[in-house]
Amino acid sequence: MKSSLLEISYLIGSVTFILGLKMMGNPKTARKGNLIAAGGMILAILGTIFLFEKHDHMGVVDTSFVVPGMVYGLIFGAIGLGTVVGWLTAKRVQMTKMPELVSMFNGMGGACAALIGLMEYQHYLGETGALSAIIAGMVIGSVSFSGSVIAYLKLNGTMKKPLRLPQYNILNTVVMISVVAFGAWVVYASPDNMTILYALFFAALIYGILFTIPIGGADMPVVSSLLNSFTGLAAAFGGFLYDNKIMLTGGILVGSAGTLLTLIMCKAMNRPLSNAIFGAFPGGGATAEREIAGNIKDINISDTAVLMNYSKKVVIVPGYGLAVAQAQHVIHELEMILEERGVSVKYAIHPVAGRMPGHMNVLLAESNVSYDKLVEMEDINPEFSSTDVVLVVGANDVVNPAAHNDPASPIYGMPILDVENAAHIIVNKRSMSAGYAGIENELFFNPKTSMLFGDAKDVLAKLVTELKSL
Amino acid sequence: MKSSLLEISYLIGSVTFILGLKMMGNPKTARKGNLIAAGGMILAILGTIFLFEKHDHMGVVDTSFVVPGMVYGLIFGAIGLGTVVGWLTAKRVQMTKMPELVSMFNGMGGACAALIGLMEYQHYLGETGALSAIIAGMVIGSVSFSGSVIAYLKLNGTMKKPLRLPQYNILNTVVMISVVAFGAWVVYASPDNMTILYALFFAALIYGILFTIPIGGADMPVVSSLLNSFTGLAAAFGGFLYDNKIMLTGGILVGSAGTLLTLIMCKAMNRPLSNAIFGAFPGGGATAEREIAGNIKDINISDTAVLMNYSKKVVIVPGYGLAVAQAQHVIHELEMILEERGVSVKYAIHPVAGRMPGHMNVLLAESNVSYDKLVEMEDINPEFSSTDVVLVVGANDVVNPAAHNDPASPIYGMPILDVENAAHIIVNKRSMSAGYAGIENELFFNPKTSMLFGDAKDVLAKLVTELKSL
Amino acid sequence: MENILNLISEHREMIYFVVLSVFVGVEVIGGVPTVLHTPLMSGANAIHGVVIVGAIYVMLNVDPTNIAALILGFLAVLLGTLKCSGRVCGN
Amino acid sequence: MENILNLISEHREMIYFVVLSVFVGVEVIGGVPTVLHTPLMSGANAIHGVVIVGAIYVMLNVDPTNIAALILGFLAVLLGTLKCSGRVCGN
Ligand SMILES: NC(=O)c1ccc[n+]([C@@H]2O[C@H](COP(=O)([O-])OP(=O)(O)OC[C@H]3O[C@@H](n4cnc5c(N)ncnc54)[C@H](OP(=O)(O)O)[C@@H]3O)[C@@H](O)[C@H]2O)c1
Ligand SMILES: NC(=O)c1ccc[n+]([C@@H]2O[C@H](COP(=O)([O-])OP(=O)(O)OC[C@H]3O[C@@H](n4cnc5c(N)ncnc54)[C@H](OP(=O)(O)O)[C@@H]3O)[C@@H](O)[C@H]2O)c1
Repeated sequence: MKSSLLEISYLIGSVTFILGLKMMGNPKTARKGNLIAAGGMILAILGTIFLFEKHDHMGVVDTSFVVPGMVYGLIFGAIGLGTVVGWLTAKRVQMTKMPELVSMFNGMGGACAALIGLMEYQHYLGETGALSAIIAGMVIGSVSFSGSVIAYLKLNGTMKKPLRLPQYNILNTVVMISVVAFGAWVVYASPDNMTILYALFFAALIYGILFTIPIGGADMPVVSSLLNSFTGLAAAFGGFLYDNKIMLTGGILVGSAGTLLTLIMCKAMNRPLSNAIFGAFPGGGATAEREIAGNIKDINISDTAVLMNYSKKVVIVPGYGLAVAQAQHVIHELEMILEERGVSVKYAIHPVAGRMPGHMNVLLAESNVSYDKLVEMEDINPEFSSTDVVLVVGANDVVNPAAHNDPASPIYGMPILDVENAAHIIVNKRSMSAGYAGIENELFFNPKTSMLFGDAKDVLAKLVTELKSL
Repeated sequence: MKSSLLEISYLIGSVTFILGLKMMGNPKTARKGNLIAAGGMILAILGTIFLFEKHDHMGVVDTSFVVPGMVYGLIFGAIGLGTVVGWLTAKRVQMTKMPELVSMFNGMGGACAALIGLMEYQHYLGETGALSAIIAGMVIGSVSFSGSVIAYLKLNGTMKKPLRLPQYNILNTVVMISVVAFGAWVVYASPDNMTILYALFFAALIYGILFTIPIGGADMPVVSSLLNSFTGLAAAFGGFLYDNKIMLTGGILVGSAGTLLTLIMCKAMNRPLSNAIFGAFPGGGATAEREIAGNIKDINISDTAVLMNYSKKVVIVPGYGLAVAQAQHVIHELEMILEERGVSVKYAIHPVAGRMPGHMNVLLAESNVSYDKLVEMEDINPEFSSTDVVLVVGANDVVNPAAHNDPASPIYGMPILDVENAAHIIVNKRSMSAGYAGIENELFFNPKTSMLFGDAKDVLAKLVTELKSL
Repeated sequence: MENILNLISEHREMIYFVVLSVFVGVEVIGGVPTVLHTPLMSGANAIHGVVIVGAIYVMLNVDPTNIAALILGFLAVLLGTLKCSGRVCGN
Repeated sequence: MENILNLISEHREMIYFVVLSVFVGVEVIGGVPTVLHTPLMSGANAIHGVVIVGAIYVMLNVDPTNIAALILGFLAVLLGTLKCSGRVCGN
C-alpha cells in the first residue's frame, strides 16, 4: 500500500519533471514550469520520507523495521539547515555573483552523490552489478564536486588565469587511467579493500581539478553545464542501484539535456568540446588584419548624459564586456531613468553577443529588464535609422562592420547589428583592444562614433548619477 | 539466447522507429528516415520468425515445441503475397489515387488487429486483464477497418455526399453504448459466450461506419489520420498482451503522434475535432458580403500558351482545386516544358492552401516537383512584382485581396499571396463559384486578370499539348 | 482504491514505458514545422505496419490442426503485410 | 558474448527506460530555440537536485549505531538540499 503510493508519487514527480523542463523552454511559462518541477520534487521527497518501507531481499516488506526517530531528526535537520543556508546564501549574495553560486551548488550535488557512494559501498559487497553502479556514481560525483569548486574559484576571480601545468597532458592521462584502474580493481578484484576505494575517491577528485584547471573563464559556462550533466548522471546511477525511478528519470533528463546543451554551446562558440576542454582560444593570437585609417573621438560622461537625455530613442547594445563588468543592474537603472524622462529605450540582442547562446537574455533577465525590451537582431536592424543614440556597452565583434565590408576578415559574413545607421554611436569599453575575434573595429573610427572609455559598471554608474542631476 | 537476441532486435527496431520518425520530419532526411524505420521493421519481422521460442506460463522455454513447417509456409506465403499485391497495387494505381489507397491499407492494419483479437480470445479465457487488452485491440481495429473502408469509398468518389442519416445522433449513441456494453459483458460476465463476442465485433464494425459516414470529403484527411492513430493503439494493446516491446513503442508512437497531428490539423482548419467529426462546414452557408463591380475577362488555351511561352518568369499558385482535379502531375509536366523553353517557373505555396497543413507540399512532392521550386508565401510575395505571368490553379481564398482591403470580410487579416503585383494573372477554375470561405473574389474582376475556365486537369493537359505544338 | 493502487504499482514499468513513449511521440511530432506534418505521417509507413509482428507471433503459436485459426492467421499476416508494403512502396 | 546478451535482455526494461528518457530529454531541449538554452538549464533547478532523494533513502536505511554513516548521511542530505534550495531561491 505505502510503496504503491510511493511509486505513484515518483511517477507524478517524473511527469512534472518532463512537463516542467518543457515549460522552462518558453520564457512565458518558465516560472510556472519551474514551480511544477519543484512541486514534483517536494512530493518525491515527502513520499520518500513518509512512505518508506524496508524490503528484504525477496521484496517482502520488513514490518519489524522502524526508522529510529533520531534518523528522522537528522534528515529534517539537514533539510531545514540546507534550505535556510541555501536560501540565505542565494538572497544575500549579490545577484551578480549568481554564476559562481550556481556552480558551487552544483558541486554540492556532486558531493552528495559521492557521499552516497561511500556510504553504500559496503552494503553491496559481492554484487558486481550494484558495485559498478555505486562506483560510477561516486566517481562522477567526485569529479563534478572538485571540478565545480575550481569553476567556482575561477568565476569568482580568485583563480584568474587558465593554469597550464607542465606536462599537463601526461598528468591528465595518468590520473584518468588510474581512476579507471582503481575502479575496475575495486569492483572486480578486491571489493573489500577500503584503501583502494579511498584511493579511487582521491584520484577522482584530482581528475576533476585537472579537468577544470586549464579552462579559460570564457569557456566556464560550457564546463559548468558539463559538470551539471555529470551530476545528473551520478543521480541516474543511484536510481539504477535502488531501482528508484524518479532518480532515473530526473538524472537522465538532466544528463541528456545537459550534454546536448553543452554540445550546442560548443557549436555556437565554433569549437569542438575537446577544444574547449583541452585547448586555448582559437582567436587568441590573431591580430588586426588591416590598418584602419582615421581618428577616434572621445566623449565624457556629462556630454553623454546630455545627449541621451534629449534624445527620443536610445538603443543599448550589450556585449561580453557588460557581462564581465557585471553591469546588468546599473544598465537597467539607466534604462528606467531614461524611460521616466520620456526616452524610448530598447536593447538590441545579437544572437552571439557574450560567450554563450542567450548570454545577454539571461543577464538582463537577472536584473529584471522586461522581456519586451529585448529585441532580436533581425527586428532591431531596420530601427537603427530612426534611432538617435546607440549605446554600445562592452560589445565589439557583434557591431563590427568588417563583417559586411571586409571579405578577408575572420568574421566576414556574420550578421551584425547595423548601429552605423543611427545618428550617434557611443561605445563604452576600457581600451582600444580587440574582442573575441581579435580584430580591429572600423566602427570606432566612424565620424559618428564617440568613445566612452572605462569599465562598464563604473561608467554607467556615473552616467546614472549625472542623469539624475540633470 | 534466442530470446535475448529477439529482445535486442526489438530494441534496435524501436530505436529505428523513433529516429526514423524524427528524420521524416525534415524533407532532406525523410527518405532516409523511412528506410531506417523500414529496416528496423524488417529486422523485427525476421527476428519474430526466426528467433521464436515458446515459453510456458513460468517463462521457461518449451524446447519440445516445434513450429510446424506448414505454419512457416503460411507465414511466408502471406508475407510474399502481401508484398507482391501491395507493391503491384501501389505501382499500378494512379499516383493520384494514393489518398484512397493509403486509407485502404490503413483499413488492412485495422482488420489485422481485429483478426488477432478474434484468434487470441479463446487462449486467454479467465485472465481478465489480458481479455481487456484483446477486446480493446479488437474493437479499435474493427472501427478502424470499417471506418477506413468508408473513407476509401468517399475519397474514391463512390460515396459522394456526406450522408446524414435520420436520427443519426441517437443511432450513434446506441451503437456506441452497445459496443461498451458488449465489451464489458464479454470480459467480466460471460467470457465463454462466443455469440456476444461476435455481436461485439459486429457492433464495432457498425460504429466505424457510423463514425465516418457523415464526414465531408474535405475533412477526410483528419479522419484518416485519426483512424491511423487508432490502428497504432490497437497494435499497442497487442504489445501489452504479449509483452512485446516493439509493438508497444511502434503502436504508441503512431498513436500519440497521430493524435497530436489530428488535433493540429483540426486547429489549422479552425474547427474543433468534434465539429469535424459530427458537424457540417462552418463556411458552407456563407454568401458574398458585397457586390463586386466590374467585368471579368476570358482567355482561351492558345492565348494562354503563347503568353506563358514568351514570358521570363511564371509563378504557379496551386490551391484546393488542383488537389480536387488531381492535376499535380500535369502541372509538373507544364512546368518542365516551360523550363525547357527557358521560362523560370516557381510554385507559390500559401500555408493554408488546400484543406490541410502541407497539402500542396505533399501533393506536388508526389509528382516529383523539386523541393526548391516550392517557395513559401513570405519569400515569394516580394517576387510577384517581377513576375510576368501568375497562373492560379484552383486557388481562391488564398489570393483574395479582400483579406487586405475589406475589414468586413471573414478572411480579413489573413496573409495572402499578392498576385496582383504581377503583370498578368491567369486564373483557372471551373466557374465563378466561391471557395472554402464562401466569399467572392475581387481579383477575378481585376483588369490584369484573365479567367481560364474548366477543370484544372483538362485545361492544363490542353495547355501542355498546345505548348508542345508551339 | 487499494486495488487500483496495487495495479498501478504492479504495472509501473509498463506505465513509465507508455508515458515516456507518449512524450517521445508527441515531442518528435511537436518539433516539426506544421507544413511538414502531413508528409511526415503519410511517410511513417513502416511504423504503422508494426501490427504485423503481432500477427506473426500469433501464427507461430497457433494450433496447426485448427484450420479456422490457420486461415484467420494467414489473413492477418497478409493484411498486415499489405498495409506495410503497400504504403512503403506506394510512397 | 552470451553473457552480454543475457545481461541486455535481463535489463531490457531498464534499457528501454533509459533510451526513452534520453530521447525525451534531448527532444525537449532540442525543440527550444538556442537563445533560451541557458535560461532553461539554469532554470532546471529542482530537477538537478533529484540526488537528494537518494540521500534520504540511504539515510532511512542507515544503521543508527554507525556514527560515521550518520554523519556522512546528514552531510549528503544537507548538500543535496543546499543544491536544490539554493538554486530554486536564487533564481
Ligand atoms: N554568444 C555566443 O554563443 C558566443 C559563444 C562563443 C563565442 N562568441 C563570440 O564572442 C563575441 C561576442 O561579441 P561581443 O561583441 O559580445 O564581445 P567581444 O567582441 O568579445 O567584445 C567585448 C568587448 O568588451 C570590452 N570589455 C571587456 N571588459 C569590459 C569592461 N569591464 N567594461 C567595458 N568593456 C569591457 C572589451 O574591450 P576592452 O578590453 O577594450 O574593454 C571587448 O572589446 C563574438 O566574436 C562571438 O562570436 C559568442
Ligand atoms: N491548408 C489548411 O490547413 C486548411 C485547412 C482548412 C481550411 N482551409 C481553407 O481552405 C481554403 C484554401 O484556399 P484555396 O485557395 O486553396 O482553396 P479555395 O479557396 O477553397 O478555392 C478552391 C477553388 O478551386 C476551384 N476548383 C474546385 N475544383 C476545381 C477543379 N476540378 N478544377 C479547377 N478548379 C477547381 C473552386 O472553384 P470552382 O468551383 O469555380 O471551380 C474553388 O474556388 C482557405 O479558405 C483556407 O482557410 C485550409
